[in-house]
Amino acid sequence: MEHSIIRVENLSVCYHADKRGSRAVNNVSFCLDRGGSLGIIGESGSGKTSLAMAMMGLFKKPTRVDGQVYYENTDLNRLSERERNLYRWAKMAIVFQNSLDVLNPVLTVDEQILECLRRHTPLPPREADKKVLRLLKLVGLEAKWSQYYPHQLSGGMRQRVLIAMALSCDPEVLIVDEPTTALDAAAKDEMIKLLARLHKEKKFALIVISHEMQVITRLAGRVMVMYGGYMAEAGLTKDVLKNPMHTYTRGLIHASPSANPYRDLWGIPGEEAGNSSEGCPFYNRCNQKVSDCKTKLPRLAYVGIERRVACNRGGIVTLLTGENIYKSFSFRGKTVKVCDNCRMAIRSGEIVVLIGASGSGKTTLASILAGTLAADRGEVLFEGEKVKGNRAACRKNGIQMVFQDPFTAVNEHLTVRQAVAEPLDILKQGTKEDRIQQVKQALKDVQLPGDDGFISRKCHSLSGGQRQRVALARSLVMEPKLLIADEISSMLDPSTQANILRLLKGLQNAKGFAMLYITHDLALARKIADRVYVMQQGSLIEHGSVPDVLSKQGDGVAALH
Amino acid sequence: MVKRIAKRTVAILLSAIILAGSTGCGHSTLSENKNGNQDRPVVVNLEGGDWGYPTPFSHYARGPGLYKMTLIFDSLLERGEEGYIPWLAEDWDISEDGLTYTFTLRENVKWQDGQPMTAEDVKFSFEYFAEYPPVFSDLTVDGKHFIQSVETVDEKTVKLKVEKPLAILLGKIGSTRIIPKHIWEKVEDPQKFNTPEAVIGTGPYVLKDYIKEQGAYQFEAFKDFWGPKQRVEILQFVPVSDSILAFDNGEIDLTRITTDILSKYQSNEEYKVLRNPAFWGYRLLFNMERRTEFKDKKIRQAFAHAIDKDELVEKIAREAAIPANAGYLPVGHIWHNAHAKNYGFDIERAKQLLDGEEFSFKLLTGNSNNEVRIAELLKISLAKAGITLSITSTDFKTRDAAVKRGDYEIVLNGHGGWGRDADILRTMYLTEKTSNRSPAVGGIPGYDNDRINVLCRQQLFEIDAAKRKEIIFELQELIAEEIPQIPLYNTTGYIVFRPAAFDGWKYMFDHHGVTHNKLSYLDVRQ
Amino acid sequence: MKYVKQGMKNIKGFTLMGKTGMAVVCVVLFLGIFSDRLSVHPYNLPSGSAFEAPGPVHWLGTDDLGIDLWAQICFGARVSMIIGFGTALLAGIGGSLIGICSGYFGGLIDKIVMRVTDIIIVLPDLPTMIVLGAFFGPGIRNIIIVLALFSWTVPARIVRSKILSVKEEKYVVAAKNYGAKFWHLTIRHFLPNILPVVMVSVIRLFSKAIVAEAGLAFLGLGDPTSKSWGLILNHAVNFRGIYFTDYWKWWIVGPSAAIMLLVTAIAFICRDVEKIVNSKI
Amino acid sequence: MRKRMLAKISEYLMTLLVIITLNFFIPRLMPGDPFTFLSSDEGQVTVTYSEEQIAKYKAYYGLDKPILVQYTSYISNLLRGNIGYSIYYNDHVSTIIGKRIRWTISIVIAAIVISSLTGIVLGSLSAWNRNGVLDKGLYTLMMTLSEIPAFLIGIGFLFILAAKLGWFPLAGGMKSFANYSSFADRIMDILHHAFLPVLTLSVVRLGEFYLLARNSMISVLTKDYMRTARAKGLGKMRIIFRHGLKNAMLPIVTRVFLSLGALFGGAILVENVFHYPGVGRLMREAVMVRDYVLVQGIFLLVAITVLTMNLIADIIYRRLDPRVS
Repeated sequence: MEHSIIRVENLSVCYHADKRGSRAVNNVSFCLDRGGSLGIIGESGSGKTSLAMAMMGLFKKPTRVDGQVYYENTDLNRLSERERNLYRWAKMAIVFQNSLDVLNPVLTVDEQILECLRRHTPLPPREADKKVLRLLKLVGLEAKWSQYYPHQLSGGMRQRVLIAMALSCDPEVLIVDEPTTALDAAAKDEMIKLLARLHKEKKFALIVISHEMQVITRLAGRVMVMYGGYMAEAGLTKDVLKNPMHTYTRGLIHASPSANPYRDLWGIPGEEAGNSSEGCPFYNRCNQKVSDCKTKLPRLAYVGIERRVACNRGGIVTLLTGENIYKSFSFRGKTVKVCDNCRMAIRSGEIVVLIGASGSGKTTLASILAGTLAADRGEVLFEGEKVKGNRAACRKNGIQMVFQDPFTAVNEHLTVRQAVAEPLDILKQGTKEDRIQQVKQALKDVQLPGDDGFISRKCHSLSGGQRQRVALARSLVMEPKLLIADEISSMLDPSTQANILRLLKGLQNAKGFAMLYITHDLALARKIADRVYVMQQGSLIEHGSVPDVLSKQGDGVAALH
Repeated sequence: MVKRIAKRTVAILLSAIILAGSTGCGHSTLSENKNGNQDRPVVVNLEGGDWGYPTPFSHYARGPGLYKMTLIFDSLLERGEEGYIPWLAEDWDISEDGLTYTFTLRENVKWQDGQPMTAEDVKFSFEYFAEYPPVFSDLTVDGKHFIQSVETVDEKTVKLKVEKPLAILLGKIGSTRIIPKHIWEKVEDPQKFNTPEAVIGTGPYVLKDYIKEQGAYQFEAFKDFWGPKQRVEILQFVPVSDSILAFDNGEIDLTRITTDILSKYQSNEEYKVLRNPAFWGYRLLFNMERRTEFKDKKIRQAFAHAIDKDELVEKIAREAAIPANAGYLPVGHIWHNAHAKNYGFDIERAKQLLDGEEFSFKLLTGNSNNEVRIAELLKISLAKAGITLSITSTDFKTRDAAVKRGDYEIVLNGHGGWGRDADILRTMYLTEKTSNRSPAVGGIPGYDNDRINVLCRQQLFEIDAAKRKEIIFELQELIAEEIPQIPLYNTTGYIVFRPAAFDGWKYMFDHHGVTHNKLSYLDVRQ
Repeated sequence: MKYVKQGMKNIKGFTLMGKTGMAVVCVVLFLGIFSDRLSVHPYNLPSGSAFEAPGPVHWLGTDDLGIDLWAQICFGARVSMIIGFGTALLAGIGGSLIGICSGYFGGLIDKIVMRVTDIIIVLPDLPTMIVLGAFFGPGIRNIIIVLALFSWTVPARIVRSKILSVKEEKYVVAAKNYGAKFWHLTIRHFLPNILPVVMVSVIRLFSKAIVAEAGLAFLGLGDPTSKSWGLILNHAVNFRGIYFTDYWKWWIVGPSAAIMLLVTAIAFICRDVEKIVNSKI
Repeated sequence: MRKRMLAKISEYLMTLLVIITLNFFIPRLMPGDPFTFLSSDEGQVTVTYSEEQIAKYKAYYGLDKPILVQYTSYISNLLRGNIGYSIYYNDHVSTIIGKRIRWTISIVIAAIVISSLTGIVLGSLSAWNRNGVLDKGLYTLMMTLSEIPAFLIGIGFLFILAAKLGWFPLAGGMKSFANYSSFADRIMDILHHAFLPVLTLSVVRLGEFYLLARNSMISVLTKDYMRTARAKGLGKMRIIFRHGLKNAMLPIVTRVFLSLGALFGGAILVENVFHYPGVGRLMREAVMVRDYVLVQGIFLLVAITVLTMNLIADIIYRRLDPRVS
């Protein structure tokens, strides 16, 4: 790491250290090469700005900062304020988040830039004056603005002034905090372009702090995801975006409009809970948590080249894998290969859409994965266990399947209560009251009335959509980790179909289960899928993220269009 | 910009403070060698205060401004320790009928601007004052100008004719200030005449400096003064915050002190203490129009019995006073009648007089410390006799206005002049039905006693002093019995001075202030 | 009730100084309320000879009339408290109402109110005091009215500026959209917002009034019969030559200590309240 | 812009007219008149005018006319720049005030400058070391100091520094009738006399400025631009003064000018204690003796000062804060 210009090791920030206050930054380490770039992303309150402040050494008592910030090989945190001032701005500058107060309201732009030059450079006054104007020009501001007061500038102009000010002493490291807040789309774009250009020209090491995926993707080669003061994941921006390893990262990506041009946006459910020092900070919101996570703090560990993730389960786990599945049916002597060497992996909390024309073997594959049909060859593993028979289905947190035909899915002679509670009754889960409670909750989840009148109705009096929802509720009472939905909406009218789909996606987001959704509808896939498998004549011919796969004009996909 | 100014101001202030500190040290050494030199002219410093430009027209009505003016302006007669003494007039004569006053003037009297003083000046002064009454105008009786005419008989004789033969005129004429004709004859608005010329008189002192805002006066002995040599070369009145502190610091040479600190000075050779005559006092006035109960003599007497004057003297005046006489004229007064009735403190007697009835009255007082304290004590002791007082205190102008309008039930009032000519009894107790005199000057609202009225008028016209004294004595006895108002106590007060600095302090026969007496500063022993 | 509870909770948040201040104020209140029972001697009658030094009989000595000073201070606590409370409440409530109207209605009313505050600042207090004295008769009430007259501008200005900012808040705009009238807005939205700042300025006014009353007494403008602390002090300070006697050691020190203790205590309470208020904003 | 200025000025003029009117009527509503003296201070004397004299004086000063006539003639005299002739003091009001005002102005300005500068420095120090020992100590001290009644402080200083230690003169504005050897001597003497009044006034005002400066500075210190300044690696002094104080100064400067406006009222207690020849004491005396003309004159002066200072405060604030235009 000799060539890295800035190296942060185990940096922690603790507010109100005297009163055992909260930690805003926890053991963060990273390094950055000369001219490199790093993005720091996270929701608000995740400690990004605190990290930047700590790097600049701007905290004062009672806030405590631990760990080291090495500039080249000097630990800045050990320097006195006076010595540290030699590094500030001259070596390492920061562009603070834009606010009305970020510039001193009673000093002109010129004065505020000039004082940096005066402090850190030996430039004679006249040269300094000229330099201010050059700097303003550099960030695209006219010279006249130098005589203005901050309140007379627009938000974008203020941002530019901040950048000009930060670059005034030609720092080696530039930290940019939320450079695009409060800017409109066009200005945002310009700002990103400006920063990218400056980075290229000036060759400083750039640290971009943002909660916007777009900013990070366009400005930073590497990215670090922060949650609750911890590093959740780090890696090359490309990789992380394409294949997030932390459930939090995935959530961020799902919530980012720029990463999801077609798909609906879904935020990460739940709020950040007060982070206790032990246990995974993301515990409350994670959809693949295990009991260990509550007590064990995950460490950031390498899971690949340049890729680290802090998860007790080593990143997003793969719930279900199907390896080399072969299945053929003999039909009038002819053997039809329905599944030909199919491989599939479904990770926790994601929606995988299996798409293909009718008769391409989708339902067969789904049945094999669910364990209702045995494969000829190959194996299906659910959470590392072999799926065989109903082993994965007959338990809570297992695999549940919802079928295509609503009318046959539910016994129409049963009451709603009986239908939904059936798996519970079978498994003899809890007392009667508990079951009714669970039934009611499940019905509520699927937006059916949970009152006594409704649950004692017979299923045959229900419409198709209602029956489908009852079926869904029946699956939900088992709290599945994987829900396989086989064309569940194809037999419904468009409106009901839309309702059911939204409901399903909402449930998935809220409950955090993974879903394998089988359909032949491309548009629908686009709306909900995290990943897509395309099946054609028993083979999975394509798979990947929606835009990737669907933009490829491969044969199989073309056929679907 | 602001910063630069601030910086400069800091510098200035800092230097100012440092310099002020250094003069602070210098000051004390300076003042030490003040006393040592005997050959130096005598300088006397007294408590100052702005009392106006010392001309007869523009000194202030309140306070000792009058006595600063008299240092400059002489009158025909002066008030000595025993009575009137010749001053600008060497001799005088009153005609048998009491209507003509002839004054023989002293020769070689010079104005402070070098001009000789003549009989013309005297004539002019009386005529001028008739047209423009000065602040202290004594040329009226009952508001009427009593001088009929003034003539100059020759260079040094002036003859005044008066309207009526009254007993009290000599003092009034004699104390009228004489002003230079050659200066004042052109003055049409004497109140606004405050050039240096306005303070030219024949008196022993010349006004050297007057700083109005500081309240500082400096008088210097007039070299060509006709009369006794001035013992004090320079007389200065300087501003003082607390006169006792100032005296202790040597800033002034005389001060009033209280009994509580008397011992500090009495035992010390360096100081001398004098007790003032009791010519200043408090009295309690009843408004008998407002509360007709007061027309009953018994109630007034009950009041007199229920008030513990000795307690007042002890607690409020801190023993520096004497209980006042029911007959009004205080003990030190030349015509004080010691046989007039006095009311001892006797609650039982008061209750008897009240016949078991209970009363409640409103007492109006000023807001000075002592008045409020007196009111408190009165309330306490009267309560024992069954009289409830509720006290209202206002600033003195409000109180005076209320007194003038008769808008009160009982009022507490304090003033000087108790040693003046016994004619004050007339101004105070006479009720004249014909004139609508203001109660300010005298009279007790709603009170009318024929005998008192008769005696009051009688003494005014009695030119024979011995006979007049008899009338006054009778009047005092009558007043004491009637007790239409209650004199409470007359302050004596103590003054202390440093004999080493100056020891010529003397009293006038009718006044309590040594510093007010211009004879104090003159060598009049021979 | 709710506010009382909240107030109690807030007192817990006081610093040590604030709690001490609170205790002092409580003690003074206690003195004022039970003044007649706390002292064996009457406050208005001599109970000893003049100028007795502090001792077992007269704890704080006696004054020139021989009245017990401890009794006077107890009773004076009542008078000073009444003056403080009266002025603070009158000026606080009146000023706040005027401030609300001025801030809310703006325009001409606002302009007039602002000019009136200008006038009040330059209005000569001495003659006004005397004029009011003539109208109302002198006394505590008069002093309270005058002090209130000269101090309502402070809360009025504070409230006005607060209202100006609250008025722009979206919830007020929304409430107005729903048709809320002035009174509704005042009670629902304005009062809770201004209450904390008003409280701070009322506490300020309280101690200002006590000190101002003492100052007026010193200038001879108080109500000399009221026996407030300022008056006791005034009597003492105006006693000629007091510095040369021993009397000042109890006669001046006693009431000045009482005044200073009370106002300092209030100042500390004020500081804590301000701190809490500011942390809430 | 011009129109707004005009509106503002006319507003001020209206206020001034109202004040002048109040100043005319309020003194005249006071009970008593300038010529009635029935009592005197203890040991003092007074001249009691006869009714005839009073009538003569009233006619002389025009006080016998109907009050509205008096009012209109007062206003018309004012417009001609004539503020009248004092009834009691027998001099032109302008002369009387003129002689006194410099004393008041100089001690008040000196006191405000000293107390505001000290207050700002101490307040900034306190804010910078917030919750430190220094801050807590200063805060407690100032809090207590600002609450002590002014006259007590004055009496304390008078007693200890002037009477007991004899460092300073007891009263007055300068040594009376001293022959100064040089101009510098004279200045020294004036400063020496002014020291205690200025000190008292400064101590009285100090707490206020300190608290204001501290609060203002604390709120400024939490502002984003202060963080920016620190991040820029600027020197501590530059951060405190250039960035912090310049912002924190805004309310302080306003207060300084408003305090200057309250000049005469503020000095009254101190002038009384030290018998300083200022306007404050004159005002009290004028009220006491019902010298209507002088009372009007002084209050007019007070009103004009306050309004002018308000105006200046307004203007300076606009100058200092570019956000207000």
